[in-house]
Formats: sequence, structure tokens, C-alpha cells
Amino acid sequence: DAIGACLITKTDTNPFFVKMREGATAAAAEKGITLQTYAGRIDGDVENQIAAVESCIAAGVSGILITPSDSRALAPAVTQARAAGILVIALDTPFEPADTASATFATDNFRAGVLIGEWAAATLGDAAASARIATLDLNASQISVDYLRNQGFMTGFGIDVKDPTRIGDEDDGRIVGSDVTNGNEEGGRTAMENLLQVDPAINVVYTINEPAAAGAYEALRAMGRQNEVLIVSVDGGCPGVRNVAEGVIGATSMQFPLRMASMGIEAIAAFAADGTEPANAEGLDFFNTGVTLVTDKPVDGIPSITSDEALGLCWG
Amino acid sequence: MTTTPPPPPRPGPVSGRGPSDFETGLAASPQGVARFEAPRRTPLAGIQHLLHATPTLVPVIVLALSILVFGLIAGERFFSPFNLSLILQQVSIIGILAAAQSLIVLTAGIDLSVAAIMVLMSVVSGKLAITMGVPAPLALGASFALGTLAGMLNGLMVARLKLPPFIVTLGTWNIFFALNLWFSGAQSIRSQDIDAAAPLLKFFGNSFRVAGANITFGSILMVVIFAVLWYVLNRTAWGRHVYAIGDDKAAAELAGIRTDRVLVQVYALAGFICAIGAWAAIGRVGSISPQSFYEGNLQSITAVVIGGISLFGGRGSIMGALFGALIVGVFQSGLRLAGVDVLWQVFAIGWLIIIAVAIDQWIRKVSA
Amino acid sequence: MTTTPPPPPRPGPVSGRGPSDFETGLAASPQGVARFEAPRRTPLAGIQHLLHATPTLVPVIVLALSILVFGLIAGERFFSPFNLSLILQQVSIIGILAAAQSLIVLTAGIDLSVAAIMVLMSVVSGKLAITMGVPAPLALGASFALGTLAGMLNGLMVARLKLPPFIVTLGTWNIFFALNLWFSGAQSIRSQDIDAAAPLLKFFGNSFRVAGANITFGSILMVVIFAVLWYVLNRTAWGRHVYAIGDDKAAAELAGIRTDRVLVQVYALAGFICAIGAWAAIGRVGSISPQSFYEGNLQSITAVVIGGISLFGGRGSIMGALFGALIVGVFQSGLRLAGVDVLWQVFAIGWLIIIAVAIDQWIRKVSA
Amino acid sequence: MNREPILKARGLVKRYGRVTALDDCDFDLMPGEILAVIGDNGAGKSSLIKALSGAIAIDEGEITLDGQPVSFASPLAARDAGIETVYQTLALSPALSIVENMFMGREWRRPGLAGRWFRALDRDRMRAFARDKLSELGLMTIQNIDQPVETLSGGQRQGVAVARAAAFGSRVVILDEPTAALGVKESRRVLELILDVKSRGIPIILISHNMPHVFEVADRIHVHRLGRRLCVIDPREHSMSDAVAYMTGAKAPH
Amino acid sequence: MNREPILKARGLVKRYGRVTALDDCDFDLMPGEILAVIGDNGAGKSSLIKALSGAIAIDEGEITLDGQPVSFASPLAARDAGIETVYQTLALSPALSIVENMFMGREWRRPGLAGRWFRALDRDRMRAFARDKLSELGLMTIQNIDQPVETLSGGQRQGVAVARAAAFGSRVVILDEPTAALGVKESRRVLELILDVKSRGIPIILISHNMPHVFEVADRIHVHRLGRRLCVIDPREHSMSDAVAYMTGAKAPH
Ligand SMILES: Nc1ncnc2c1ncn2[C@@H]1O[C@H](COP(=O)(O)OP(=O)(O)OP(=O)(O)O)[C@@H](O)[C@H]1O
Ligand SMILES: Nc1ncnc2c1ncn2[C@@H]1O[C@H](COP(=O)(O)OP(=O)(O)OP(=O)(O)O)[C@@H](O)[C@H]1O
Ligand SMILES: [Mg+2]
Ligand SMILES: [Mg+2]
Repeated sequence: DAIGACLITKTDTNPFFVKMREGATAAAAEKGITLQTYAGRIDGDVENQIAAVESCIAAGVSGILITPSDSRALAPAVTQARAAGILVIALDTPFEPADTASATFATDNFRAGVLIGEWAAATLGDAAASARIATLDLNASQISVDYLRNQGFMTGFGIDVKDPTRIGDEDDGRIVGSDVTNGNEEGGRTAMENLLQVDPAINVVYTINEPAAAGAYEALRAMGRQNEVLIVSVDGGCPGVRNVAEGVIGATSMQFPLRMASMGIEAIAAFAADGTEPANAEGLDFFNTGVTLVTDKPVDGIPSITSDEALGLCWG
Repeated sequence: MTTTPPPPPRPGPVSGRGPSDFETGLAASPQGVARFEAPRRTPLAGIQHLLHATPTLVPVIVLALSILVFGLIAGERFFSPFNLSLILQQVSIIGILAAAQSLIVLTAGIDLSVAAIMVLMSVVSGKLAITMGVPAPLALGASFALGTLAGMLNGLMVARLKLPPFIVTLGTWNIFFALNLWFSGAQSIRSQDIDAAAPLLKFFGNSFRVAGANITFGSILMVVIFAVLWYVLNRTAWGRHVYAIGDDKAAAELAGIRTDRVLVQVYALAGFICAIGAWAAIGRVGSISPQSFYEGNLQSITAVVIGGISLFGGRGSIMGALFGALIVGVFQSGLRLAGVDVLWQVFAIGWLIIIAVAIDQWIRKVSA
Repeated sequence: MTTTPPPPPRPGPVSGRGPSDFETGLAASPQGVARFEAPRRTPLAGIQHLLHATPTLVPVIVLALSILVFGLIAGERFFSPFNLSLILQQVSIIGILAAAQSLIVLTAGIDLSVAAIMVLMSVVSGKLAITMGVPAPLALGASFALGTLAGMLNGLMVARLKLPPFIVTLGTWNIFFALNLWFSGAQSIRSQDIDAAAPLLKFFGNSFRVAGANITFGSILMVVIFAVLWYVLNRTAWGRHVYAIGDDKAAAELAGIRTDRVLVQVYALAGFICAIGAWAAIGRVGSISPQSFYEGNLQSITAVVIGGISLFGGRGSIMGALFGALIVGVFQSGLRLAGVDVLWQVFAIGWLIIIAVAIDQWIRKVSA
Repeated sequence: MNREPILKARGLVKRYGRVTALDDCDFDLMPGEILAVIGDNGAGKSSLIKALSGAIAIDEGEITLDGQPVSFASPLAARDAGIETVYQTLALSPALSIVENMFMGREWRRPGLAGRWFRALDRDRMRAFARDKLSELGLMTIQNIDQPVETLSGGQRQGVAVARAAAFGSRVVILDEPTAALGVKESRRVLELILDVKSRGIPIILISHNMPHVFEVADRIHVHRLGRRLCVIDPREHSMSDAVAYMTGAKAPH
Repeated sequence: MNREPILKARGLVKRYGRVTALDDCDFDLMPGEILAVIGDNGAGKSSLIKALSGAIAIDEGEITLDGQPVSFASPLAARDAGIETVYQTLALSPALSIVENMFMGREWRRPGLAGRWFRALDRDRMRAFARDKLSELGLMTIQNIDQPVETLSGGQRQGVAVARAAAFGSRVVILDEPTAALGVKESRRVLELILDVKSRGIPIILISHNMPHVFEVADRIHVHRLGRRLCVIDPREHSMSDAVAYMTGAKAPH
């Protein structure tokens, strides 16, 4: 009998997850594993993911790869799956607590934020002390990716973040404000316009992802300020990397969905073969699949790759 | 046949008391009702007629058919008692929301805020019981009361201010959603924390096994809610008033029904059911997530509509909504097991909605 | 006054040809219409009356008031020509969708799929022009044709199959959403790629400056669409037929209007406007994003409703929808500039919807 | 005629925006009589009986029932006081059955636990009663007492509405144009129903535009004009043409 | 009476599910006459005229207009052929103005570019025409020709509907119970309108339950019973009681 595996992503509207699915499908084909894929309809669609986990249990698979829509809400379903003897690996987004899953293969989102924050501060040099910063976040719900990236950026930039799970409680005068983008271009543009109305002198813009960054850039360009503002982002999608090459985005932290997926499939294959469970990286409660800073204006002390190099590694 | 000539009309100003002269001929008129031979029917029209006589049959047949079809496609995995009970479990929350929605749709309203009320109430009971340490029964009681109040707020605006339900609940959807995020701080409450502080909140997550099927208390709750509502709607005066209001509000008012009061009660009851749904949702999801069920409003409407309850009010059985929810569940489960992409699942549900209602319309086209 | 006695009735079976005897008194009856002195009015009732006579004034006043209030709260930043033109720019897409939505709401329908059609069409033109290398005008033409077709699909199901518009468009929303994901592969098309391959697609993103204001072509497009639709609805026979259908479809049918054909045309036109909106959206967003405007359907309904167009059809001016969209834009911008959380923005919009419609209802309560 | 009116109204005023539907209107209904109300379209007849039956709230004026001042907040209140009304629009729920419509708002519950605690309807008893009443009033052509009202003909619907009023009206029965859309045969049936109700000692208010009908059954005729009572005439002492002349304003009553 | 009928129907059948509304029904309308159609409620009178005016599709049978077989797919088609109908439900759009209702579906466009290219309505010309027609028909009490129809009284609405039919009907005018809800004065006005239309040489089909009205204006009376034409009688040769007896089935026509 063939080994069965499941991949459950947050949505299939986001190229990140589309890529993850491609990686998993390719790896599964290579290992002779039958893969079923599921996704929520929109981000935060907890109930569909629970239903998917249940279907996987019912289908008797050996392992489940899942990017939880809600890192807490999915815990019970996953616990149930593990009780049924299934290897559950969280991809991209860790559970809370992380040991809910057998293992976590994820980007260190906080680290991703720190990298771009440090890069922005170093690029500005002395001007960092008088920077005017805008943050373009995901949505009103402030889910973990959202605050981890944001607070990581601020930490990297040298801002006191107060509650590290809370966006907007900072009192650093350099912060102009934050607005939500829903992670797409339209939201990015509108949010940028709004914040420019609050303070037209904004010169550093953090964005939750590259589509939001592209939207922000359009807003800046419409006001003729695109060359005076530093935009940083997280993701590493190919359109984003190309935007780094073209100077739209100053720097972005690249993550590796393909790697997450293929590693996940390999882990399931190993588990199915002899029951070995993957181990987390030392000192972390998850297996870091790595983040890499992508910029064409490297600064000393922060390792980075150029957009050219990144184009070979990017996803989507 | 001979006719008696009519009596001569009485003269001038003082009018006659008695039938007009021309009505004398009436006496001999036949008293029966007209009868025509029934026209021959094509087999299709015959089926149409049968279903027209018992409209609740339609969703049942659709359900049976879809179970059959998916059974053939997806094989025995689909047919297993376990999977079937799983479907029941999976639709239980949307089913409960659909029960609340049905009540409102029967009054010719629509409620875009049911899921928002439910999520808000699960957050309320969770916050109270776990974060603030209120005893679980009290926390649940508070959430029931607030849910009823939230529904009542909708109802008051619909009944007293005469605002269209669509608009009222579009507004309160936004309001409840904002309150939910504010109150929860957008943070889920973890399963372990619930277990530790207030396991009662997860009561409906318990289950038992019968012949391979895994029946959760939540599934049973859903069925019970539908059964009770069916009784209330069909066997009590209040229930008939709900139908009468949906049928023709002005007429119901003139017939002596306190329509405004009943409307407020309907919305309040719907809010209460949503609060019960919130309790069940905690059991189902295992934790309390302020972000879940964002699409629950529209999903509940979908179930109601597929179940053959008219959006114009007053027509349809609440049991239809149960079958409607199950049909959607069977579709989703079947498509999933058949390995169909979410994308095409969404696509299929879109057509399902249209086709189900088109069939319903076709059946209703026959006059009795 | 003396009365002539009525002529004696003619005898027996042969009936009289002429008025009945009792009607002779009619001749002297007054021919004027009854008149009552107008009751004294409280100032409030006076205002209510004035607004009732010119209902389009209401959203204008609300708009003016909210600009004023936010001007006071948020100061001159809000009041600057630049910010006001920015609001215009930000509402332009939802405004165009609201124009399409208005058409449908005027026929007593509702369209949950407008935004889905728009996003799908922006993806279609982008894919064709950029990925497949079709010349830009052709790609746009194709998207217009397909948009019209998508609208027509809705219209055919509403008019021919007599399905409720809510259900049809709930179904097609799902369908178009799925098609959009499938066709785009969930991938955005970058601004720079559009600039390189088909800058025409971003035509409506161009702008010019007048007295500090930054007017985009997209904003102008929105205003032009509303102006044209206003003309069509109020000054052509077709437009009056649209109103007549929304008012009373059966009556319009009997009065000799081809209601089904007009309905299909209305939905097709709405689809066409959505496709134009798709072009404008590319200019506005800069790139082509299959994930934008997920909430556009409900936002367009919100604008229509705040603009005072009745969801029951046949009543309201399309200009109301323009003001409705602007009111929402002003609110969002004002709250933003006043530093209010997104959360409370959602909350405020919720109340805005309810209050705007409640005011509208209050004004309409007076009889003419 | 020096008995006290069973239903009396003084100085009723009802305004709809600019229109004054009732303009300081008086009204008297004597026990056991059939009182016809006639008047032009828009004279305010329906408004008057809606005021009497609690369907609209009056702006000014007072109503007394059997000498007691009453103020009905809703049609239900008037009904509880024994006033049954057949409105111009009939007030039937098309999708509900004949029985359900007859008992709408005054349903009978089952005796004992089922009724008290579970509020179960006593459907059999209601059905039997409804059939009795329909038969009593000669509406034998209705075969299925559970059929939805929307499947009945216009005449049958009128019949059901009148039967409902006749069955439950204990003090006053009000009929607003009960024969407007009916054929000759069907109208005749309704007039018979009216006389039947009267024979049970219940007074009736009948609004109609049909002068021959009015003069046939009415004991007194209330002529309504421009929102007020112009005069009350005795059909045995006035001709139809007088009545028509009064109500249209062609002639002033003496 | 040996001229050819202007409107003729043979063997019309129309079924609604189990109900047969028209059951092999014949019909003849002679030029210039007023033909009354009488019958019980539910006899199929409205169905008959709906079939003639294209408002419903018949299952069987044929209709000829001026000797030419016609088959109207919609009320518009019948109207284009010169048949104007006032339906029982009036078919007016409440929120639209009197002018708009009168011209609904046959609006006049402005001459020249504005009309040809921009399809602009010629509102002034329509307004003037509508005012003329209303005045011609004695409906002087309507003050504002742009007021919405919903602000008119029932009688005024009937007047607008009849005026519309009278103004545009070039071959046949059909009226379905035009006086059902009207008062004595208002009914009289409508009857005058009908005679006025007839005096212009246009034949009229009048459905009514009011026997005195029917016998007053009709040239011939079509008695409808159980979905078919029972007989056609001459009101000068038959009494009202004969007509009533025929239509209710109390007596068979000779
Ligand atoms: N709900 C309402 N809103 C506004 N005006 C109204 C309303 N109801 C009645 N009216 C107006 O009040 C006046 C009296 O109406 P009412 O219905 O009482 O007349 P009526 O005598 O019953 O006429 P009819 O014989 O046509 O039934 C009319 O001018 C009518 O237009
Ligand atoms: N749309 C319909 N659907 C079902 N049955 C119908 C429909 N229209 C008419 N009928 C039925 O057809 C029969 C004839 O109806 P029709 O309206 O033609 O009668 P009528 O002679 O005009 O009656 P009335 O005098 O009451 O207006 C009736 O039994 C009626 O119930
Ligand atoms: Mg009346
Ligand atoms: Mg009829």
C-alpha cells in the first residue's frame, strides 16, 4: 500500500501556498507518496482546516503537513491526529505551543523582520535617529505572522516594541503610524496614501509582504516621493525579488516554501519507513528553514544575497 | 324551462328592501364547485406534481442523490459510518446557524450577522471563564443573555425603526465583528487553557461511538435544535404567527398578531440560538478563535436557500435548512475525498446553489 | 336647493339604458378636489418635509456634514484639496462598482458578484496583454466582452429562470471567484511588467494637478459613469423602464415593457461597467492582483444603501450611490487622520450604515 | 332609538402628512343594527373603521364601547373587546390554511400538560370548529379545510374572512367593502351572511359603494364626506338618490 | 350584424395546473360596439382578455384581428396592433409620474440629434399631450401631471389607466372591472369615459359584475361560464335577471 500524506494550507489564493503545494507534489511524486491537498477559502478559515484534518485522519494517512490559519485554534484537531498515530508537521506558521505538532518547519518570521529592520537602520545611518516610519500590516486581527514580522522589524531598527505580540503600542516618536493592507496591492496603496496624509515626510516603510510593498510604491510614485523612501518587506516571491532588482523594494527577507514542503514530505517518508521523527533545530522550538536577506545595496555586518542570486531561489 | 317574470319594481324614492329584481334568477343556480377533468400529464410533469405536493421531499432527495453519487465516485471511504458521522459533525455549527437564519428568513428577513454574534459570544464566554475566572456556567449564561440581546438589537431596529433586515444586519455585522476583535484582542484562547479552567465550555466536543460512527454531542445538539424549532414552528401558535408574518406582515397585523413583538422575539431567539451555537463551536473547534466562521453568515444563508426556504418569507420547512446544510457538507466532503481542488469545490458549491434553487422553482411552478 | 324627482323606472324585463335612478343626484356634485388646511408643523417636521420633497438632498447633506465634522476634528490636513482629491481617488473603484450595483438595485435586485466580475476581468485583460502578448486594446476589448457576458449570465438566470437575484449572484460570486483563482494562478502581475508590455492598461492611473488637488483619470471616469447613467436612467425611455420594473414588475410587463429583456440588459450593462471598473482598478492599484477587492461586493451595496436607493427597487437616484461611496470614503479618511484604530473604523461604518438608512426612512415617512 | 350606542366615537382626527383622513368625525352604532357607511372614494370610511378597530392610532378624539372609554392599541385589543373586522384587504395569510387563518391570533391550545407546558395547538378541535362555522354559513363548497387560502377563489376568500368575523365577533362585526370584487352570486351569499349575523343579535358596520345592497340590508346609513359624518339617514325615509346626492355633495342634508 | 368581427377568437384553451381557466372558448367583438363580458368569479373572464391582449400565452386556439390571424407574444405586441387594455390590477407604476405611466413603453423621443443619437425623451411634448388627454376626459382634478401615481386616489388612478387606454387604443380598448372599487360618482365618470371612447368609433370590451352598468352601456353581452362563452345576448331583448340566471347556471339560454 502506498504511503498517504496530506498538505493543508491556509488558502490557495496566495502564491506562497501555491508554491508550497507544487513543492510538496513534486517531492511526493518522487517518493511515491500519494498526496492530498486542502486549503481554507480565506485566511483565518479555521473550520475548513479542521474539517481537512479530520478528512485526513479518516483517510488514514501517515503524515499531515499544515500551515495553521490560527496557531491556537487548530491545536485540538492536530492533537487528535497525533493520537491517531499520524506525524503532523507545521509548515511556515508554528503552533502555540510549538510542540502541538511533531515538528515545525518554518521561517523565523521575527528574524525575518529583524533582518530588514537592521538593514534599514544601517542604510539610513545617522538619519535613522530622525527617521519617519510607517508600517503597513496585515489586518485588524493581528495574527502571529503579522506581529512577529512587524515587531521583528522594529526590534531590528532599534525601537522599543513594548508588548512583542502587539502592534501599535510603541511610543517611539519616529513611528508615524500603521495601517492594514490585507496583504494585497490595493490595500498597500490605500494604506500608504493614508499614512502620507498623516505625515508626508515618511521615509521608511515596512510592509507585511511584497504585494503590499508594490502597492505602497505606487502611492509613493503617484506623489513623486518614490526615490526618497526606503521600502522593506518580507517574503521572497519572484515578483518581489524583481522589485528589489528594480529598486522598488530596498530589501526583503526571503523565505523558502518549497524547501519547507519538500523537507516535510521527506520527513513523512522517513516516519512511514521506520518511525523516526524529525528533530527541531537547537535552541529553537522549530526547524528553521531559513531566511535570507535579499538586497542590491548590502550593508556591512548583515549577510545578504543580491537580487540576481535570489532570482534563482525565489518562489511564485 | 319557464321563467317567472320578476316582480314589478317598487316606485320612486323609497327604495326596496330585498334583493334587486335582477337577482331573482339566482335561486336555481347550482351550488357545487366547478370541476374539470385533469389533463394528461407527461411523466416529468407527474414527478413535478408529486414533489409540489410535498416540497420538503426535495432537499431530502437531493441529499440522498448526492450521497449516492459521491459514494460511487469516492468509494467506500465516503460511505463509512465514520465519514458520514464526520460530515454530521462538520456541518453542526453551520447547521445551528442555519436554524437561526431560517427563523429570520421565514419572517421574510435575512440576517448577515448570525456568525458574527456566534463568534462574539464564544469569545465572551471564553474571556469570562478563562481570562477573568468567572465560573463556567455563569460565563455561558452571560453569553446566552448577551447573544439574545444582540439578536434583540437587530430585531428592534427591524421591527420598531422599520429598517430593512439586510441593512440592519449588514451594519451590526460590522459592529459585532469590531467588538469581537476588540474584546478578544484578536487572540485565540488555547484548548489547553480551556481544559484547565473551564472544561464545561468544551462539553459539546464530547462524543461517543456507535457502530463505527463517531457522534459528537454537538451533532446531537444540532438535530435537537432543529427538532425543537420544528415543533415550535408547526405546533404552537407562536410558530404559526412567524409564518403569517413572513407571508404577509400587514395582513398578520390586521388579523391581530402583535407582529412587532413577534419579530423582536424571532431575532432574539435567533441570537440565543447563535449563543448556543457559540458553545457548540467551542466544543467543535476545541479552542476559541475570534477569526473563525468569517463566512458563516453566507454559508448559513446558502444552507437555508438550498433547503428550499423562500427568501420572500412564509414558505418552507425548517427541516429544509438542516438538509441544506447536510447537502453542502456532503458536497464538500465528497469533493475533498475525490481529491478535487478547493478552487473547484468553491466552483461546484456556486453551481449547487443555483441549481438547487432552480429545481425548487421548477417544482413550485405547478399550481396545486 | 330643489331636486327634481327621479324619472319613474322603466318596467319589467327590458332593462333601462341610462344611469340608475339613484344617480340622478350626481349632476350637481362639486367637481373640485378636497382641500384641507395644512396642519401646523414643528420645525423638525418642516425639515422632514423639505427633505422629503427632494430626497437626493439627504446624502448630499450627510456628506457635507461629515466633511465638516472631520474637518473640525482632523484639521486642515483633512480639508486640503489634496486630501479631498485623494478620497475621490480612493473611492473611485468602489464608486464604479456602486454604479453597477445601483442599476441592479433599482430593478429590486442585488448583485453579490460585482467585485468578483471586476477582479476576474482585470486578471483576464492582464493575462491576455502581458502573459500572452495580445495587443492591449484587444485584451481590454475581450475583458469588456467577457464582463458583459458574465453580467448577462446573471441576468438570464434572474429573468428567464426567475431565480432570486440574491441567490443567483451568491452562486456566481463563488463561480467567478474560483475562475479568477484558476485563471490567475493566484499570481499578481507587477506594475513594472504592465508598464513594459501594456501601459494602456494603466491609463486611468494617470493624473493631473489642479490647485493642489491631484485628480486621477480614474476619478473622472467614475464621475463620468455616474453622469452618463444618470442621463440614461432619467432622460431615456430605457431608464424609465428600469425604474418601472423595480417599482412593480408585473405592472411594467402588462404596460407593455419587455421586462425580461430589460432585466438581462441591466445585468449585462452592470457587468460591462464592472469590466470598465477592472480597467480603472488596474490604474488605481498599479498592479493586477487577484486578491484585491474581496469585500467589494458588500462595500458597493453599502454605498448604494447609504445613498438612499431602496433595496426594494424603483426608488432613489443613482447620484445617491456616488454620494454614498463618498460618505464612506470621507468617514474612512477622517477616522484614519483622526488616528482611530481600524477596529473602530469598522465599528463606525457599521453604525453609519444603520443611521444613514434610519434617517432616510424617517424622511420618507411623511406622505407627500 | 333612545338606547345607548354600543360603539360611539366623538371628534376623531387622523392625519396622514398633508391629508386629513378623519376631520373631527363622530360615529354611533346602536345595538343589534346594521349600520351602513357610504361615501366617495377617499372620504375616509376605511380610516374610520380602522380607527374603531385599533388598526391605526388616532391623533385626537375618543371612542367608547358600551359606554366605557376605550383606546385600542392594536387590532388585537379591539378583538379582545369583541370587535371583529373584515378589512378591505381581507387580512388573510395566503400560504396558511383556512383553519389557521380563522384562528390566527386566538389559537386554541390542547388541554392539560401538552397545552399548558408545551403550548401545543389543539388542531383537531380547531378544525372541527372551523368546518362547523363554514357549513353554518353555507360555505359548503370548500372541500378541504386545510387547503392554503391562496388556492381559493376571490369569493371563497371573502367567505372565509366573513365567516371568521361572524364566528368570533361577540359585540360588533365590521365589514369594509366585502363585496367589491364579487360577482352577483357571491355578493348575494355575503349579504345573506350579514343578515345571518344580525339575526344573532350582533350589530354590524357595513361599508359599501353598492347602493342597492346598502338600501337592502341597512337599518341606518351613516353618510361620510370629507373625513366627517355628514348625516345619518334612515333608508326607509330617504331615497338612494338622496343618499348619493348627500355623499357626493350635490345636496345638503336637511 | 353581418359585418365581420374586428377581434375574433376560436377554441381558446388555457390551463393553470389542475385548473382550466379557458375551456374551448369563442369570442367575437364587432366594430364600434361595446361588448360586455359577464360571469361568476373565476369564470375565466380575466383569463380571456389576457389571452386576447397577449398577457398570457394560450395553450390552444386562434385569434384573428380584422380577419388576420395574430398571435401576441406579449402585451406590447397586442398594443402595437392597436389593442389597449386596462387590467384589473391597473398596471401602473406607483413611483412614476402620471405622464411616465401614460407613455410607458411608447415614449416619444426628441426630434433630431438629441432623440436619434442620445435617445432623449421629449418630455415637454409628452406632458402637453397627457394634459390634453386628461382634460379631454374630464379628469381636471389632477393638478400636477408630474406627480407620482401613488399619490392619487383609487378613482384618479382608474381614470389615468382608462385615459391611457382611450388615448392610445386605435383598434380595440379592453377594460377589466374598471369600476370595482369605485364610488358612485367615480363609477359614473368612468362610464362616461367609455361612452366617449365609443363615440370615437373604437370598440370596447367591458368586464363588470355591475349589472346596471352593463345593461346601461353594452351593445351586446357575452355571458361567460366555466371557461367558455355560454351565449351572447342583446340587453334590449333580455332582462338583467335572465343574464344573471344564465351566468350563474340557474337557467340555460335558449
Ligand atoms: N397609509 C396612508 N398614508 C397616507 N394617506 C392615506 C393612508 N391611508 C389613507 N390615506 C388617505 O386618507 C384618505 C382617506 O382614505 P380611506 O382609505 O379612509 O378612504 P375610503 O373612504 O376608505 O376610500 P375607498 O372607498 O376608496 O376605500 C385618502 O385621501 C387616502 O389617500
Ligand atoms: N396565474 C394563475 N395561476 C393559477 N390559477 C389561475 C391564475 N390565474 C387565474 N387562475 C384561475 O383561473 C380561473 C379563472 O380566473 P380568472 O381570473 O380568469 O377569473 P375571472 O372570471 O376574471 O374572475 P373574477 O371575476 O374574480 O376576476 C380561476 O379559477 C383562477 O383561480
Ligand atoms: Mg376604503
Ligand atoms: Mg377577473
